[in-house]
Amino acid sequence: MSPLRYAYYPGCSLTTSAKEYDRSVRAVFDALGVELLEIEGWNCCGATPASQNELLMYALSGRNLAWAEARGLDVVAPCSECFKNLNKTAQAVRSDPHLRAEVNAVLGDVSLTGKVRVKHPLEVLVRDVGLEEIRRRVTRPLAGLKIAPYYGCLITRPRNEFDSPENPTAMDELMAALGAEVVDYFPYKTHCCGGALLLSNKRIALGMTRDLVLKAQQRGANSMALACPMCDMMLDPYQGPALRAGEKPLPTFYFTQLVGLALGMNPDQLGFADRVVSPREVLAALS
Amino acid sequence: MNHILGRRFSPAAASALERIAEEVSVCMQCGTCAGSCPTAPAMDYTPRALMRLLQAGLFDEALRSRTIWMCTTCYTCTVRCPRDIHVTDILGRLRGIAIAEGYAETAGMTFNKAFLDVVRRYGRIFEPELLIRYHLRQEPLGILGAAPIGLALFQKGKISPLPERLPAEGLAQIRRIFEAVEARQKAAPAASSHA
Amino acid sequence: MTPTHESEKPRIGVFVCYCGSNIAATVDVEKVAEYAATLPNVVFTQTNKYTCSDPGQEEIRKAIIEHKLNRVVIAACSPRMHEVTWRRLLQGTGLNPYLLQVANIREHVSWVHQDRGEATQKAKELVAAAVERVPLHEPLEPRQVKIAPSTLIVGGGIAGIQAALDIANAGYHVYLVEKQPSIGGNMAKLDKTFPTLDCAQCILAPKMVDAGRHENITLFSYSEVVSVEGHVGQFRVRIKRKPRYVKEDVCTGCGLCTQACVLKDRIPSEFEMGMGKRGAAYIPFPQAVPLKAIIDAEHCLLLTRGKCSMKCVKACGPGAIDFKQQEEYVEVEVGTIILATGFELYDMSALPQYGYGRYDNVLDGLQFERLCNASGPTEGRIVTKDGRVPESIAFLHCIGSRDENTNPYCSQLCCMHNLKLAHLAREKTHAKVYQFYIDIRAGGKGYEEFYKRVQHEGIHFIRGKGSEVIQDGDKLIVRAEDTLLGKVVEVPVDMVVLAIGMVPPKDIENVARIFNINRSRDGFFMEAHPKLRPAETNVEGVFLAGACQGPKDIPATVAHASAAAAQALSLMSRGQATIEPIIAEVIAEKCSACGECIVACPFKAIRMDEEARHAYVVSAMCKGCGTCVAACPSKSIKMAHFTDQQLIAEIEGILGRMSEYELA
Amino acid sequence: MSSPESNVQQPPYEPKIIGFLCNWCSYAGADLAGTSRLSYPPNIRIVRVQCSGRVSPELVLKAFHEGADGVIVLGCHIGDCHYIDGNHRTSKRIPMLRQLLAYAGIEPDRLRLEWVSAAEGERFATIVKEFTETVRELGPIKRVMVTG
Repeated sequence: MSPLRYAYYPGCSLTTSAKEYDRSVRAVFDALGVELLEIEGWNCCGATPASQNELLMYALSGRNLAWAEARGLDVVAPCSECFKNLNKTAQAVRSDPHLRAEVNAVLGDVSLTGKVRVKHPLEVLVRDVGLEEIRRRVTRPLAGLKIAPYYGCLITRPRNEFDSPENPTAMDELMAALGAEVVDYFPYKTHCCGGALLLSNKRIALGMTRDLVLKAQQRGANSMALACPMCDMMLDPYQGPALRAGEKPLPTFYFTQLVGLALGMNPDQLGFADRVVSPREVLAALS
Repeated sequence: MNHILGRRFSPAAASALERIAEEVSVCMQCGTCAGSCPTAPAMDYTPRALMRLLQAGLFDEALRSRTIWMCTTCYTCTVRCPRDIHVTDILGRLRGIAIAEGYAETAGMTFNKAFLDVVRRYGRIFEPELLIRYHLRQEPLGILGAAPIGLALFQKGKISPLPERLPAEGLAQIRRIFEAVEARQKAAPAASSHA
Repeated sequence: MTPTHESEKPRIGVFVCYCGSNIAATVDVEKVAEYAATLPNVVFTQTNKYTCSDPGQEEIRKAIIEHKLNRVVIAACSPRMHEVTWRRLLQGTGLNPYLLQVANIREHVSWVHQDRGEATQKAKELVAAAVERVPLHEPLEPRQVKIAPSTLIVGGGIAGIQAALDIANAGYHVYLVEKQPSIGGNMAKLDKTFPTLDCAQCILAPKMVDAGRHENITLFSYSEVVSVEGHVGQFRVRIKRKPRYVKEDVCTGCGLCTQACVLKDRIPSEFEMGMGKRGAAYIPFPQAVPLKAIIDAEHCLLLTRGKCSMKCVKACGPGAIDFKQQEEYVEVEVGTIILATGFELYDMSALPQYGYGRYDNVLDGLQFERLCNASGPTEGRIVTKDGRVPESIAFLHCIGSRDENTNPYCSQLCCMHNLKLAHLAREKTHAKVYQFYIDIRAGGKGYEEFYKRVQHEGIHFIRGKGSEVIQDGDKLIVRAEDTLLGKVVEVPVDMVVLAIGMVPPKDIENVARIFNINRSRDGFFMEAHPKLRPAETNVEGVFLAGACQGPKDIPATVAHASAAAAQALSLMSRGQATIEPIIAEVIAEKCSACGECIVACPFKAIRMDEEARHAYVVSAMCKGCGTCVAACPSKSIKMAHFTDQQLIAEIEGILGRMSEYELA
Repeated sequence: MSSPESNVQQPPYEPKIIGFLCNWCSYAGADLAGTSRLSYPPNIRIVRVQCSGRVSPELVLKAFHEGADGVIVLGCHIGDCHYIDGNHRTSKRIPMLRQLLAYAGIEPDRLRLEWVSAAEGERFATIVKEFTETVRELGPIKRVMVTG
């Protein structure tokens, strides 16, 4: 099998609030021999606000995709919001020639054919690298971790050939491959964290987050795996405000941090220190 | 038709609204969207009711509604709609029209505007400026509420003190994109895209 | 009767149809007729309000005789509609029926184009093409075939049984082939039937018994059709009889083997929809026909592992059990075929949000029927998996129907079925019963009345599709919007029943191929005409009965089945049918005996005459596709009624007129 | 095309398209498009054959020779052929013919093969729309060197 190479789109969050996601993705992919070429001069995909202007969203996302297409590479985007926008753009440009023309007209000096594919790191690990390979590489099985795999809403939506939008299983399989105990987190695994409303409707947003934490604990989880910086914002720094007095916080991790841990990497290298909800207790349970 | 039930819409908005009305014409009002929506209970019109407003041509009410700003864009409604209506995207487009047509500013509206301004300015997002721009208009004290967490994040190096700027020519491209989109949507509304 | 006509110079009559306003609204019919009059060989033109009507046909008949027409062109609806009718008309006047050409100016012109000018022009060209083609038509003699006085019926549900009895009672022989070990189909699983609430078994069982006993019915249970050859009147059918490892002629159906089986009550019962258990040796259900035991090769320890104490063999007095049984093949010849392969339930586990197959007390409509049924796994007590009598039950409509993500069509019977189940639930439990619906579709005799009756029984109707079901402790929360209140509701219940979504059986594609018939977009078999020929197919002599043609409830199924039976009977009582003489013929002197055609023919209907060194067509086997004509390098095969000359004349007619118009 | 009497001078280019449709699937599909009142450009003229397998190279070339700007052959989907596998041969024959056309200096895209079932009225209308556009863009056929 020829070595895997992708264009890498970190997205704004991964340079700031989600930097440990960025670190762990790079570290894990490197360890698994997957090459990531960061898109030069990448720009914001427009995130949720751009949903109010699809053409703008397609263009902002398209500019990044064009770089990858020009180099014949597929794109890896770890942030669910970015992934959704980039993937939606690639699909739309591929299937709708009129839209393609319009987006290219707006892009001006670069242009898109839509042949580029956009993948979430979860897909790359589970489908391209493969669970077998990962199982083989595990040196520190995550026995003792009872993980609620939380996908959030966007990885498989609105349409995605990679996993089910109602009951995705890729992260369940991945965590199991790492030797962790995976709690059945359906249907909450795809429920919304409320992140999009954090500023505008804080109370509602925090309520949604709290529900996710309590449900995971009811299912016997002692930790949660995440795949999205927005979910992380809600479930790590804002978990405190979300919970009520006396409710026990639930350590959460980016799923790539957990993969790295199982592959025997040094926790510091994976940015465990950057977590707000202290993981010390659960990690202690590990060894 | 750019004169709908007493309110005058710009040609761009009018044609966008017509296209939306056409898309939702197949809605059978089953309510799957509302029953699937995490925030529907907090909306003034459920997503299903909003589709009905659009079918009835009551665009002004639809654009005033809290509903379009309560959407978390989780896409559950879109995934489940038995008539394959792209509810989430339609709500998004309505948010755009509400802003363009100068509807009363909501928190969500402030946030979206501030966000896109920052993107236009730096090509990437820069939280501190985003937060400041937001809180200047919405619950100024809120920023204090956010402060402790902001501080925690800052200490963990999760908020950068300085914006990440794109290289000059990249920034120029971004601005051109914004201008081109605006120009197009002013000029030929019908051309503005639909997914 | 003046066949000499045909040898004479062509005298063409052109008849252009208004079809009320169906054609006239977009095509200037009079102009088309005027134009036709200017075309070569056309000696008479006429417009008719309805060419297919009695007066319309009468006018044509008169014209043919008065004007000594020897060729006829009719510009009207699709030939697939009335060509046969008009051929008969020609025959009545003594003209050979094949001296007719139909120009399709309705389906292909007036109904698909708006611009009157364009439509009229196109109509003219199609008429011109027909006028160019028809002089080259040759009189053909329809082939007469005998219709064997027997019918093959595939599927032993209520549709197959009804059709079988109708035909058998008329004195014709029926071969009834059922895939399952017993006939009875889905209806056998029902408790009561709407709207009259009579017990399904009580009305079905007697029919099953009749079918099993009837002197004119040969029942092949646990069997499948593997191939069909021939044509209407003479179909040769190959049937595979799967081994049931029990000698049918010896087994008395006493059931001792089922009691003795080591795996007794260990295997989910298909008949009980997995709600009850059976052994590897079992009888599908008490009223099974034939009432014979069967040994399930997938589970039987002896057949899977080669080791078992074989208690069943010891238990069987008459010694009916025979593990050496092999599958057998039977060949029968029949004159007609009726497909009654029914439907399957949509698999709701494909919709995780409803928890079917995940939560114990989320059931489908048939599972709930089994709970209600006195001979079911709970002797008719409606209880949850853990034995509680439910205090509340929610029925969700349209799961797997009316949904672009699953099946776009309405399964038709689920509304009434859900209402009936709701009634049974109230009758047996006094539970709080909810109906989550989009629209209640109660079109049918006594249906709306039943709807009203059920409303009276204190059932809560919530107009909104159930969006999701979430388990919370031992409650199931149904989330939906009450669209009439505009409020999202979360209703805790003890049991959720998902409406039946009807889908074609998994193997329907294969069946369609074996019998060579079309399927409509919904995947069910396609009828010959949506209104006028609902029980016929595009293959003469093959008919459709029941839900294999589309979702149907019991009354509709029975009516459809009897219709199919009547169609088959009318063919068989006539004793013979004419099949189109549209077949290929090798022109011996031109044939170079290269054998291309023999390879090309899908029906192996072409052979080589080794002495004379030329190929020849076995006309009885030729179906007239013309593949051989296209394959023949020396152009020495002639396809009756579709000769190169005829098709080329048609093309010239069209394009010739086009260019002529260009010069205008 | 407006009717002849309406204008005398040369009308604008309207592609002439011949469609060979098999009786069992595609012709029925075209009929369904009619019964469903789906509109499509009037340029296509339909010639009915029993099976797409009947469409010999001669017929296609003849159509071009007589001045067709495009020829479309429609048959049952593979596996659904009323004559078992008549359409298999068509699926082999047409690509060959396209090469031949190219060799004769005619754009291969003027000849197209598609499968349309009796249930696919919409598909039929869409295909006809697309093909008419394709041929319209290709412009009038060069009469030269086509031999029937």
